[in-house]
Amino acid sequence: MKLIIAIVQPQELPAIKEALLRKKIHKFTVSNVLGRGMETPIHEIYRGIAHDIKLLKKVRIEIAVNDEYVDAAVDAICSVAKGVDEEEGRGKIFVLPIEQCIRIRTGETGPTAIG
Amino acid sequence: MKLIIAIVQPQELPAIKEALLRKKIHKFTVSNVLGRGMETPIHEIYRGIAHDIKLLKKVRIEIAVNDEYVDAAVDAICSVAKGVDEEEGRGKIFVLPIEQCIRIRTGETGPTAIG
Amino acid sequence: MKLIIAIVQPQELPAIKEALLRKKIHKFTVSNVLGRGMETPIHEIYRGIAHDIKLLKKVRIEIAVNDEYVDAAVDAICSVAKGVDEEEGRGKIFVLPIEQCIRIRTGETGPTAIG
Amino acid sequence: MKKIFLIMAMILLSQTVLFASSETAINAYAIDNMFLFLAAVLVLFMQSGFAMLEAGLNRSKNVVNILFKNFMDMSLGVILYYAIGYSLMYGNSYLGGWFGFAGFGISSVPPTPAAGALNPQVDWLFQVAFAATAATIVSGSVAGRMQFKSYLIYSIIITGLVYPISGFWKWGGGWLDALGFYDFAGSIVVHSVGGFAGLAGALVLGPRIGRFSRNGQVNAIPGHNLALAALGVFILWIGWYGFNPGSQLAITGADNTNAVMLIATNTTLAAAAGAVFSMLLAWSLYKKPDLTMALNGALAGLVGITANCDSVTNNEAIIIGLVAGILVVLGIKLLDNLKIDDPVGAWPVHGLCGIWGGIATGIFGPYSLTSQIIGSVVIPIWAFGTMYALFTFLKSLGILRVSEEDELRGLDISEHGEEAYSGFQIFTAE
Amino acid sequence: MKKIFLIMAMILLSQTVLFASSETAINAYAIDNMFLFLAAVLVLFMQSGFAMLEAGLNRSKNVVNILFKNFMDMSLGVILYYAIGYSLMYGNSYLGGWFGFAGFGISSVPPTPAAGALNPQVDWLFQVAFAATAATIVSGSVAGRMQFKSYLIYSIIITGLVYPISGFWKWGGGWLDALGFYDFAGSIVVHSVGGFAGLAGALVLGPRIGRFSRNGQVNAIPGHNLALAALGVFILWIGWYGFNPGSQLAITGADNTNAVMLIATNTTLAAAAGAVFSMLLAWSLYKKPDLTMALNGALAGLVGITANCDSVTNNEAIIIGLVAGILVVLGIKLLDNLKIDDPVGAWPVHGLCGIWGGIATGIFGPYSLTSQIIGSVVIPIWAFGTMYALFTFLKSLGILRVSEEDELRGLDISEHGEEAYSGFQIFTAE
Amino acid sequence: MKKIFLIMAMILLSQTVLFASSETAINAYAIDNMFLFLAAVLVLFMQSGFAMLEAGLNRSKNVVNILFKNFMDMSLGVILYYAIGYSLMYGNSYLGGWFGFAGFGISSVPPTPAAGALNPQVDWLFQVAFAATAATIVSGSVAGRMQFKSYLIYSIIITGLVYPISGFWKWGGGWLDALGFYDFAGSIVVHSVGGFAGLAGALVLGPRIGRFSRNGQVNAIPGHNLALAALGVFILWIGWYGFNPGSQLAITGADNTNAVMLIATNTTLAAAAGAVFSMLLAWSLYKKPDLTMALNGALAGLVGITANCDSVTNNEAIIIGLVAGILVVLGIKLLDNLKIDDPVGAWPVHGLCGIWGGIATGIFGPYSLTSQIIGSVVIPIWAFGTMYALFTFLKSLGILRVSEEDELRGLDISEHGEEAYSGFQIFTAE
Ligand SMILES: Nc1ncnc2c1ncn2[C@@H]1O[C@H](COP(=O)(O)OP(=O)(O)O)[C@@H](O)[C@H]1O
Ligand SMILES: Nc1ncnc2c1ncn2[C@@H]1O[C@H](COP(=O)(O)OP(=O)(O)O)[C@@H](O)[C@H]1O
Ligand SMILES: Nc1ncnc2c1ncn2[C@@H]1O[C@H](COP(=O)(O)OP(=O)(O)O)[C@@H](O)[C@H]1O
Repeated sequence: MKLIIAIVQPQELPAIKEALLRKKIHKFTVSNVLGRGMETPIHEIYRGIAHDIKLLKKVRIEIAVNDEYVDAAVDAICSVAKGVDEEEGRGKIFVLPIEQCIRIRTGETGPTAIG
Repeated sequence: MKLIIAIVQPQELPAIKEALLRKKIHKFTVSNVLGRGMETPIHEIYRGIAHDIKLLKKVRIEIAVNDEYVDAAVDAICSVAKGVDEEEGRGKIFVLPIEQCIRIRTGETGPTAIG
Repeated sequence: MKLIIAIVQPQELPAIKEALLRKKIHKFTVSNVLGRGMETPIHEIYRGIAHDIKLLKKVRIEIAVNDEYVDAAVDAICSVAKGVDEEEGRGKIFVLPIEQCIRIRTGETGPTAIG
Repeated sequence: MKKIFLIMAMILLSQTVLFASSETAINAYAIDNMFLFLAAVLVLFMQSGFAMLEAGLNRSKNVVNILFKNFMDMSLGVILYYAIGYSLMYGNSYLGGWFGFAGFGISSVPPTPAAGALNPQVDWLFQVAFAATAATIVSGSVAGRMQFKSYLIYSIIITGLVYPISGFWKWGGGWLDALGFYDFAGSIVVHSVGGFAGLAGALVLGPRIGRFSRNGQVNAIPGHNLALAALGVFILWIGWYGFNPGSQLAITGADNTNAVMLIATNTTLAAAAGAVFSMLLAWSLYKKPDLTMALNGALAGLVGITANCDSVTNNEAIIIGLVAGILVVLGIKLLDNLKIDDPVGAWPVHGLCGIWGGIATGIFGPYSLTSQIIGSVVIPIWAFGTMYALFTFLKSLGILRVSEEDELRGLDISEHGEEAYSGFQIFTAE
Repeated sequence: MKKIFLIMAMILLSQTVLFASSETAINAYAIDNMFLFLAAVLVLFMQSGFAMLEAGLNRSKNVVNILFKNFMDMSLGVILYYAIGYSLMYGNSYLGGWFGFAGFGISSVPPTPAAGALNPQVDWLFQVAFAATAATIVSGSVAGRMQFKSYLIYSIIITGLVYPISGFWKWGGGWLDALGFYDFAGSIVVHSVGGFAGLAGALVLGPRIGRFSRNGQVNAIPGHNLALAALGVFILWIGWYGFNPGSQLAITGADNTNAVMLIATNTTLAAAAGAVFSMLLAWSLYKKPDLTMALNGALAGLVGITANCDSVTNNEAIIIGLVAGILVVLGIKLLDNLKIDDPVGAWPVHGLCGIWGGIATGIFGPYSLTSQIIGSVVIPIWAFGTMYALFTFLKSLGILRVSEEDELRGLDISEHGEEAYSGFQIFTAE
Repeated sequence: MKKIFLIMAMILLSQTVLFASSETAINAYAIDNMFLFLAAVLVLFMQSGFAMLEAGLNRSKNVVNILFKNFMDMSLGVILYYAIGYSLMYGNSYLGGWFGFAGFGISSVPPTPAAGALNPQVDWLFQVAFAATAATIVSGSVAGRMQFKSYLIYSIIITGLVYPISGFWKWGGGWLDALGFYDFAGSIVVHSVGGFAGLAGALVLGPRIGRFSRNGQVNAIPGHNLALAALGVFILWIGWYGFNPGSQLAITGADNTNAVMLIATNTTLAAAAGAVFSMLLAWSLYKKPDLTMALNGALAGLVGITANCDSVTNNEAIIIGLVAGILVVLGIKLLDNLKIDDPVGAWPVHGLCGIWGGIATGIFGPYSLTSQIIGSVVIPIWAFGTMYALFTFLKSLGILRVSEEDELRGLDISEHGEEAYSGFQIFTAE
């Protein structure tokens, strides 16, 4: 079992959700984060003072999957989240090992509990 | 050392906190997330347009523990978070390996730094 | 590759960012969390009712790095986040293994994709 | 010839004089009606103050519900008070002054223009704003747990029946008026009615989940937006300049003019004293200056001065406000001790300080303390009793309170399928 | 001797009388001008109502932009309507009543003091508030996707040219006035102009990204702050007590006084009926009581009664409001079906119910239905046509709509480099 | 017989005439007092405008604190100005016009009813609203770092002593008045006092942590809620229709009526010009249209026109507003260059443009430029000097500024133990 953590542009979330569903990945958890990468900062002005927002709004998707689904999930995300032009700031995917997974409702554990 | 990530229903957080404390687990980190699982979506209407909110509000609890505490923590969470009726959407627990843990204040590392 | 998860006091974020940049660590992801540790709770009063806020605002920094950068990152964070007086609640750092890393934009994987 | 000329001149002249005189009356008519019209606008503006205050002092998950209730108190109130309420309140007296009636709708026959003569249209407008005020006080007390449709039923009944009937007893010329009871602008007739109806609601509904722990602990459920709450109180304070001065019902004639100005200043002094002293008391009790207490204190002062703003001196106004500011802090404590959950403090502010206003009128003004006590007890009992019965009836039908799940999720989603702050990340847990 | 004494006495006396009479006229002058001044203040207050309503009904990422547009509608509107608009609207008639002009700026020559005589300064103030209202209605329709500088160009043209010209046709004494068309306070002259200009904008701009899916699905883009939206409607309702009653332009003289009071009450009844019945209709259609529908319903009732509030009875006012409340719900549905994206419902409220107000004046009031229909069709066409041309021209210059990226990121960042809710965590995804 | 009849008729007639005449005076009395009462209500409404503006332009962690300060400026201001301030400002002259006094409280003796005669109660109400305005301007300058109890001490001293004393110099008939200095509604007497007191506070307190980096960099600390800030400015603009027109103190008599209307229009034009030109200047300087600059620009225009709105033409009003709009942008820049942290720009708006208003009165109005310059320098120095001393004294007691930790955590938690937006997730870091 793996935990896939993807950090992507917010506006791509709807498309990613669809892509995941198409690959039969129905369960995931989303949170709002601020990311600092290569992307050009947002330039703001407040009362005559310029300031750059370098921590940009991103969305973090966590998907716990069984090993055989890792590639499908990664592909699904990459296919839509990479954008058309190769602009910077499209994001990253990290894959971490999961040792155990428990479905709270039933107490079920292991690979069958993940979906 | 393990990192326990539990995704639960928001209203259960107070009870979970108490259950953890009873098991002498005093330290954890909580964040707000949106989850998509099996649960029935929320049906909203805005100016005559129906729309379903499928990403539902959940709470994500991260607990870093030494190996011998994993079962206690998982049990504590499951006992209260599973709800009375076996409704869907009660959440999941993932257990990940931690390689190193550092207490920032003292620089202490390893199992003793965790608590 | 490792995932460094640091939970720190919010007001220290700017200094931590600078310290990381000095160590040539340019990419990270930040989110707002609530933490429960040893720190004294905030005491609030609302219309005559005292209530303690025990879940205090913290910032969670996720940094994916290649193995050789782990110590640099941990040191950078510890150096600034430990504060002057040894007050409680300075936070923790957890290091987790990453099995795979993918740069969404290019599809690049592995150690070169992380930075 | 000359005499005829003289006499004709005099006739002409006297007609000019009469004309000038009636022109003066016509001007006075314009002034007085304009005054009441503007006062009505200010009182109607209070509706937004209540909406902001009550929304601000509740959780974000119930904001749409509260705003909607306030908005319907105003809208349904207008329709009901037009159809029946106004007539019940200012109709001809029946049953020995316990009941009035005068047909449906509003007369469209204007009076002979004169100082103090009021066009029935504007009189109704002023009165309906008061009825809506009485109704909307309750929405705060029952916030976060009552079904929306039950609230609409309540709102219809209070503006259509309960408020007009007790209003008639005093302002319609009924038995309390005959008894010598005095309530200038409605500490009792308006505010205590709302406050005690709210208390009935809070009692029958029971507290919100989590407000009182099983072990007897009292928990705070903090308001979600104190900027809105403060804005609400600022607006209410401003609206009160319609509520109290407008209740003089005329401004022409030196006595009326002077009365209006005294009333405006007394209203201001009482509000300020209420704010300052409730802040100081709460500060000394709880060691921190608490904004919501000071806000409630200002309202408490305003409610307290409402019955007697025309009959006390400036210094007395300060005393009345000061006492109200202290009472409201104690009243909030009292409800907590009794485990009654009144989310915005409607009873301490409008109920308790309403009674204080009624009694203060007997203490400081030239009115019989006995009559004041009678009126200040009977009307609250009427409001509390009828409303307790209504809420109990709605409860017996099973439509009073939402389910536990709906309450936890928030009324905005469960009752309206609509969130107030779409897009904002809101802590669903603490 | 005696006769001389008598005659002298009479002269003295008659001068006193004349003096008294002219003093009365001077008082009346003060009252009427004060009345219009206060009405103007209330109408100007509506600007904040529009700002709050439109901001509240849009996403948080566009709030600075909307507030700024509303604020500039008021500020630029004042400058433009001062420089040229007022003169075009109330100037001497040319081209057979299709065009007026009277030089630049405002006259500073006060009239002879008398009842109903208006100082040109206050007359302008009242009128400019109307012009700003017409302009600002549009900002809601084009929210979330229009370039700021194009909006400023639009705003200049509507308050400087388009609104004054059609305004002249009726209120300046132009050809529509000659035809017998009646529009008391501007259901057509003000609201339908704004509503149809907004429709033109919404059409030329096209919908916001994501509002209609390629598969034909209609998606909701919920407002980000319904507390602000509700506050906006409460304020607009209050401001309308300047809009409608003020349009009587005088309050002295019993007829004027009575008219103002009737107007105020009719305005109230129509607003309430609109709110209640739009709530009920939306409730029965969509199974949940929807706050934004009720808020729009109140505005719809207010727009509907604006043309005729002086010429209908109380009961008719309720009917007019009720129909408006129903129309607005259907109008919102209609736009969705036609895939037109009007984020705040400016066309259903101001355009559709504006026309309803114009026609209702012919149905219920003593005015020719034919004239009413002509006016209620011609002015909307004028506003729609000129504005459609302008928006198309701006589009051809490539400065009408922001880029897709800027739209997704929000106009606050892309157009102003400034966020409305700095520090708040806002869901960037749903 | 006939003669007797004639004479008796004439006596009767003359009494009727006198009666009509005095009835007219009584009407005028009602009108003028009502006018001032309504103006006072509008000025009091400005308190909520300041509260929303200042809250909106600061971080969310200090909102309760700012709201509370504004609310106490109003509440404590009422008590203090009642007890002592009013008497100091409008008392009998001592020490060659440098000091006034007239006992405690307000007279309750009404004047003989006549046009322009003011009931002391309403006069006080109007004046206290001005005092509270002067006080509350400062709360923005010292936001985010001052201890609450020190602020209350400041607030008591400015409304009780500092403002009344310099107010007496001009409006109480003191030495500046004798010198021919003119300040119609308080560009200097009210606004520059607040603006310079705020500057003193900002200087003695020092900047907020993080506002200026050690390397000399200027950092933005963006306001947390620009919707509230915009609402605040809309409300302030509306409230100014009480501030300026009300300062005519009477509306009956054609001259007064005409003056009020001119004042209202000039006020509007200056506000609009200030908004438009500050937007344009900031746009050209910083390449983006900045809402907060435009909002400040409108206020700058309003402050600039306050001293002279009765004595300039419409076109001059536009010029005064335009210059003010430019000055405010430059003033904000200047403070940044001087490393002075004035979170809401109180000094550029009220201090700098207050002085501009005072001097513009000499340039455009019929007043001696020398006197204007003297007044426009002396009063700001008085306010700055006394307040600098007070803040320094409080600093020496160690109760002026909160601890670094408390400041970082926010005053809401550290000073009040109460958060403004309970439940909202707010970025604690950027
Ligand atoms: N090493 C990393 N550790 C943690 N987060 C990262 C890391 N690299 C990238 N991110 C996250 O991904 C987002 C996009 O990364 P970026 O490097 O700008 O994308 P790209 O690789 O397309 O240029 C960043 O804003 C940050 O949130
Ligand atoms: N595989 C997964 N990966 C990430 N998050 C998950 C996963 N499965 C469940 N979750 C999280 O847990 C929440 C509840 O899951 P759900 O499957 O609905 O519960 P149940 O198993 O009780 O039906 C989801 O909303 C989601 O946030
Ligand atoms: N075992 C843990 N699991 C998860 N989060 C932790 C753990 N220990 C500490 N934290 C996080 O770190 C924060 C600070 O921890 P704390 O123990 O108070 O610091 P210190 O070790 O300096 O006393 C906590 O509020 C919590 O968010």
